[in-house]
Amino acid sequence: MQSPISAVIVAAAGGSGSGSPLLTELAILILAAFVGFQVISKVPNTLHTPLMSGTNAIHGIVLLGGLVAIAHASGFLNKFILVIAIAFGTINVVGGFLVTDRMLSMFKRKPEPAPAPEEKS
Amino acid sequence: MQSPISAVIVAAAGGSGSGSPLLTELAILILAAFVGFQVISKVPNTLHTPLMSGTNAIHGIVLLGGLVAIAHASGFLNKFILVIAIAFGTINVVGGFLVTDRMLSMFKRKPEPAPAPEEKS
Amino acid sequence: MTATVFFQEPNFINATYIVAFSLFITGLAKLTSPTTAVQGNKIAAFGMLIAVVATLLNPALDGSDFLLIAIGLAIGTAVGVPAARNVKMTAMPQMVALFNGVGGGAVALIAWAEFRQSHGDLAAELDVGIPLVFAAIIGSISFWGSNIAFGKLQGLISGSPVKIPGGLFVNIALLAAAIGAGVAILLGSTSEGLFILLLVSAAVLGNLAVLPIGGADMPVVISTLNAFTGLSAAAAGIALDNTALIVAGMIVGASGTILTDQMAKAMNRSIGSVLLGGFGGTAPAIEGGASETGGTVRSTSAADVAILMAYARQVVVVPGYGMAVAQAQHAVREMAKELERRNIEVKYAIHPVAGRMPGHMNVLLAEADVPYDQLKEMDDINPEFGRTDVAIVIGANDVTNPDARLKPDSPIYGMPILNVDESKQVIVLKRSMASGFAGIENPLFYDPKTQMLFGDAKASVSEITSELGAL
Amino acid sequence: MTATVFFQEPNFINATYIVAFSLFITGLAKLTSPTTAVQGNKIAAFGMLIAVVATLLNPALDGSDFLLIAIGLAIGTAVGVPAARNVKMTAMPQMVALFNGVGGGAVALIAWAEFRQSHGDLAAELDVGIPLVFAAIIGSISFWGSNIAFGKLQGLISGSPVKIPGGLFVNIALLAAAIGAGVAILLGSTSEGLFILLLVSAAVLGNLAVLPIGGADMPVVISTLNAFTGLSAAAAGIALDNTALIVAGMIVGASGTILTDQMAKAMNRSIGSVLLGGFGGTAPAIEGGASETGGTVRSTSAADVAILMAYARQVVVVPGYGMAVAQAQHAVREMAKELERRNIEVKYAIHPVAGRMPGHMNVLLAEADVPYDQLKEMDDINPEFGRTDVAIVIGANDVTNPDARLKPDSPIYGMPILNVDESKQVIVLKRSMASGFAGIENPLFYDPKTQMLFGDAKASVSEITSELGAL
Ligand SMILES: NC(=O)c1ccc[n+]([C@@H]2O[C@H](COP(=O)([O-])OP(=O)(O)OC[C@H]3O[C@@H](n4cnc5c(N)ncnc54)[C@H](OP(=O)(O)O)[C@@H]3O)[C@@H](O)[C@H]2O)c1
Ligand SMILES: NC(=O)c1ccc[n+]([C@@H]2O[C@H](COP(=O)([O-])OP(=O)(O)OC[C@H]3O[C@@H](n4cnc5c(N)ncnc54)[C@H](OP(=O)(O)O)[C@@H]3O)[C@@H](O)[C@H]2O)c1
Repeated sequence: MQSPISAVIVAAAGGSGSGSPLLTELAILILAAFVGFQVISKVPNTLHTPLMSGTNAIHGIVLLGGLVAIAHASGFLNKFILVIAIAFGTINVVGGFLVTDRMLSMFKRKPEPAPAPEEKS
Repeated sequence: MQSPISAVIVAAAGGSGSGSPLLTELAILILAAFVGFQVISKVPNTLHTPLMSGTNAIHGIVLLGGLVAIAHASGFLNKFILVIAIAFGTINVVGGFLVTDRMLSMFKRKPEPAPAPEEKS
Repeated sequence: MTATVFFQEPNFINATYIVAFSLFITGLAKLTSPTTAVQGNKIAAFGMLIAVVATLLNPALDGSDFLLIAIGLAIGTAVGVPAARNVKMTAMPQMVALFNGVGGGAVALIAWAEFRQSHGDLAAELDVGIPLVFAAIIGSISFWGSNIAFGKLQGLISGSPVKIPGGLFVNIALLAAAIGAGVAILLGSTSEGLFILLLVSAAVLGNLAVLPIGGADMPVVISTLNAFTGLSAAAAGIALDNTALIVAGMIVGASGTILTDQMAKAMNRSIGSVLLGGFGGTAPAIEGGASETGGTVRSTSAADVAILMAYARQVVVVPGYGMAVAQAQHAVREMAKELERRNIEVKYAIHPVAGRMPGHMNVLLAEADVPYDQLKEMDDINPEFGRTDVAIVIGANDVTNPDARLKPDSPIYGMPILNVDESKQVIVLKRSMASGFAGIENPLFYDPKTQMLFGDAKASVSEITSELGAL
Repeated sequence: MTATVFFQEPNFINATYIVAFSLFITGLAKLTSPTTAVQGNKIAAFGMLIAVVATLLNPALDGSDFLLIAIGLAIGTAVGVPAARNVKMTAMPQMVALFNGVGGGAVALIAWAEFRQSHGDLAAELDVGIPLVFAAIIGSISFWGSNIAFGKLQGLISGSPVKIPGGLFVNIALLAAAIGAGVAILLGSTSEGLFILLLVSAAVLGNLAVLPIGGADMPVVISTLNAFTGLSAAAAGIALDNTALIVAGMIVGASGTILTDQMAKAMNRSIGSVLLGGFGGTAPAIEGGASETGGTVRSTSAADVAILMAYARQVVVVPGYGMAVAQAQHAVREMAKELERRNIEVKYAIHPVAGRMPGHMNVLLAEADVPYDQLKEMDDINPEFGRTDVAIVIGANDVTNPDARLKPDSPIYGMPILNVDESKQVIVLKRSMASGFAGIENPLFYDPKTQMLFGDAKASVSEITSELGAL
């Protein structure tokens, strides 16, 4: 797998290309935080409650953690714990998205009174 | 370096924890694109020219590429190419930030006529 | 079988995760406008679906795993779907608390299972061990804290602050115990007892931290715990090397933090003072005694209110927490229709923290089919009160309190309020002279322009509507 | 020496990169407001500094490397600093083009050096090889394209479109050649000739793609190439496994794309039609002949303009590309001061694409110390023209053309314009009846309310100012 070029690069960087995977994950983490801040700071007050429940649904992604972990789990108790975790995660996901959808679909779509805000301003 | 826990996880994921480094970099790339879109779409028209030159300065980061590459470069021509690359990158960085600063510092800071926009709206 | 093998490759699964989190971000971005919000939520849900499906492609899953997963998914769906379908709009805060809690619980359980699976050996690889310990502590706090918040809002536990002897000191000790156990594990201990101590300390901390906070402050608490669950999910993602968890968890962590901050700011309080507790519950203590202090109060009847409104040109409805309690939103919509039939202009003045959640009033009124262009935000409606004939305050209190503008020593001084007192006539619908969430007097009720219509908001509004019809 | 060793660890260097790109993002976010923009730029520059310093900690660098690096840095600084210090504000577009070009050139050179260093063996590891080939092609296009753009704007090359025989076909063939060479290399060829063919095809493509585009369209081109350089930097980052390059490059790629789109939109054209060329250069062709078509033109003198303005209550200045050409911004500021001394209200109407870069007018007027709260954006000033006594158009043309509102077959129909024709009197300062960038007639000049003051804008404005002083 080590071609001349990557060997050279890795050597140059002092042993490991982009540092430990932990650092790469840290980079991802920080970028995600910026995305979160940027996207959410644009949400109008009106939508705060649906937003709260929408983001709430998104952290139901922990369900994936249960699915990944159960693949390598052994023993009754471990599996049992993870089934509960999966059930919890599912409640979080399914309930969260459904309830958000219910709330949002109640916002009546009427033509906005003011002309659509100018894109360039 | 392989502890029991990571061995188990890696096995479970089918050979490699978070896939190839390329995919991790792809994730970073896409997050960066979202950040770029989100941040920049908020910039008012007035600041477009300084913005253009500011982002221009930021891609002067290629200078780093030259610095990394010269460490493992051998032979006159390779080193020569990289010295030019470094010079180019430096022009991009130094010139870009300076000129942006010049432009921006000309924007007179007077109290805004309208009350500061409501944070929550 | 080559196709299956390709789909089961970790690279394919991880590429799918990138697509999934891109969909989350796109969906959230679309939540910024009411016209695209429904679609945004669906996009995010679709992202979740493909993330789950991709994870199920993992070749390490065998038949018995799938059985267990099916059981878990079935239980979760059986609980989650009816809960989400049947919850009343007024009960949203506690529903969100519940969903948030189970998310945190899932993180804590996964961390526990991973600990057991590694036979307690977290010390060997700290970049897995540290996030796992963090996830366990935060997840456990979030689970128990959210449950208490749910209990308080649902009325299962007393909404008023429960004073804990020792208070802050006990909480710090519990946190220290949880962290201490975590550090011991990371330094090499493989004792499961320690891990359980960690989970239990965090659990007790979650309980004790939320119990002393008044029921009315719960939304801020839930929002904080929402951010916590997000962060714990991100930590679990680092431990499990799962990009989807890292990105999605962190986005929620960041957004929950902003939301908490905005809610606290709109209430003119610091997050710290909310979380240290006590404030939200002083209201009941004053309740009943409030009417004794100075000023005269004019009480009126539904018939008089109907006449007053029938001759108005513009009526502004100012809803508050009481409308949610009385579930009067549909009755309010009926009243507005009756007014509009008479060519009277009706607007709704929505204070950002009216009710008990940001946007609480918007959601309730949207449920009652009030078009959202009639809902005016505070900054838009405040200049209007001067030319408003009748402002009808339905179960709102603090958000109309002029002391916030006028009395520097008032606890809510500086909070932006609806300037209801500038309109020509003010009608206040509430059951008594009791104070609202902040537990303070409201001089608006003693204003000569103000008339009180005592009684449950829903009953009073319906009565006004029928009086209007009879005119 | 332990400390040095710690700092030289790749983990430390990479952690620094994370800090660096966080500073870039924070800096860019602060560019959203004029009050924080200066600080934002400094924050981003600081991020760059620590990224460079961290990279220099790389233990693989030896003494001779440092010498070479020092030479490179010195040359770059010696060229970049004076260029940035001395450039005139009116020459900003070409300066940005130049800085952008060298960035792209650096990427292409790095890719070339890496190719040579690997002895041409890019096939073995495609996740390095593919981004490297991409970086080489895009970097080379960006370098040469930017240089042509610079040449056109600086007047070194004719600004009018240079027709290339074969046009689009030749460009497609060049792109195919570059990609073909890249694919051959990725499939296993180690011939350096192929790589040079790749660079040269891309270089010729860069030249030929930009040559046919009129000088006035260059900002859109530069913005596109800016995005290109960003993307090529990100690709180089993937090849070199460098997070800082990936993130920073991609952010610029995304922002350049948005900016290009906004510029094209504001000009009511598609990016495609700009990049396919030809349009921007039709202006000179019509020049001189424009005044022949119908309508009468009233010419006036500086003294008359001064009297007209002296009795106005509100004067709106409408600057355009001609103000930039004449460098009349300081003279305009003087005139405005003279008017303000007489208690006449002066506002500036800034069209988003007046001049040849977005924000061009803002930068020029800021240079002349005009406070930015007097600069009104199009949507804010348009309702004002109705109550404006005198609108003085200084070297603007297309952005005031009423045909955009009224004549559906006009090439600029649909473009939002400044409704100068609604004010009571219009004064137009330009040198002739020649058309502007879009190469079309402007009926405003034939409007009975309009008077033309012919001559160089700077001279005309100065004359008006001295007439005003003499009144
Ligand atoms: N929105 C948020 O995000 C949020 C979160 C946490 C805290 N808060 C706080 O909550 C408060 C919100 O202000 P608010 O004006 O909406 O509410 P409020 O100040 O809490 O007052 C609600 C009033 O409604 C009346 N009420 C209760 N049940 C009723 C019924 N069935 N029929 C008629 N009236 C009824 C109560 O008086 P009676 O008992 O006399 O009927 C009470 O005074 C603010 O202090 C805010 O800071 C808001
Ligand atoms: N801002 C951007 O981002 C951007 C980018 C690319 C293209 N564009 C395009 O550029 C145009 C900008 O409109 P604009 O109204 O600012 O400019 P314009 O339509 O190009 O007109 C400029 C006018 O200034 C006059 N002028 C030139 N030199 C002069 C001098 N020394 N003294 C006095 N007058 C002088 C010219 O007339 P005489 O020759 O008769 O003096 C010309 O008609 C739009 O069509 C826009 O789409 C803008």
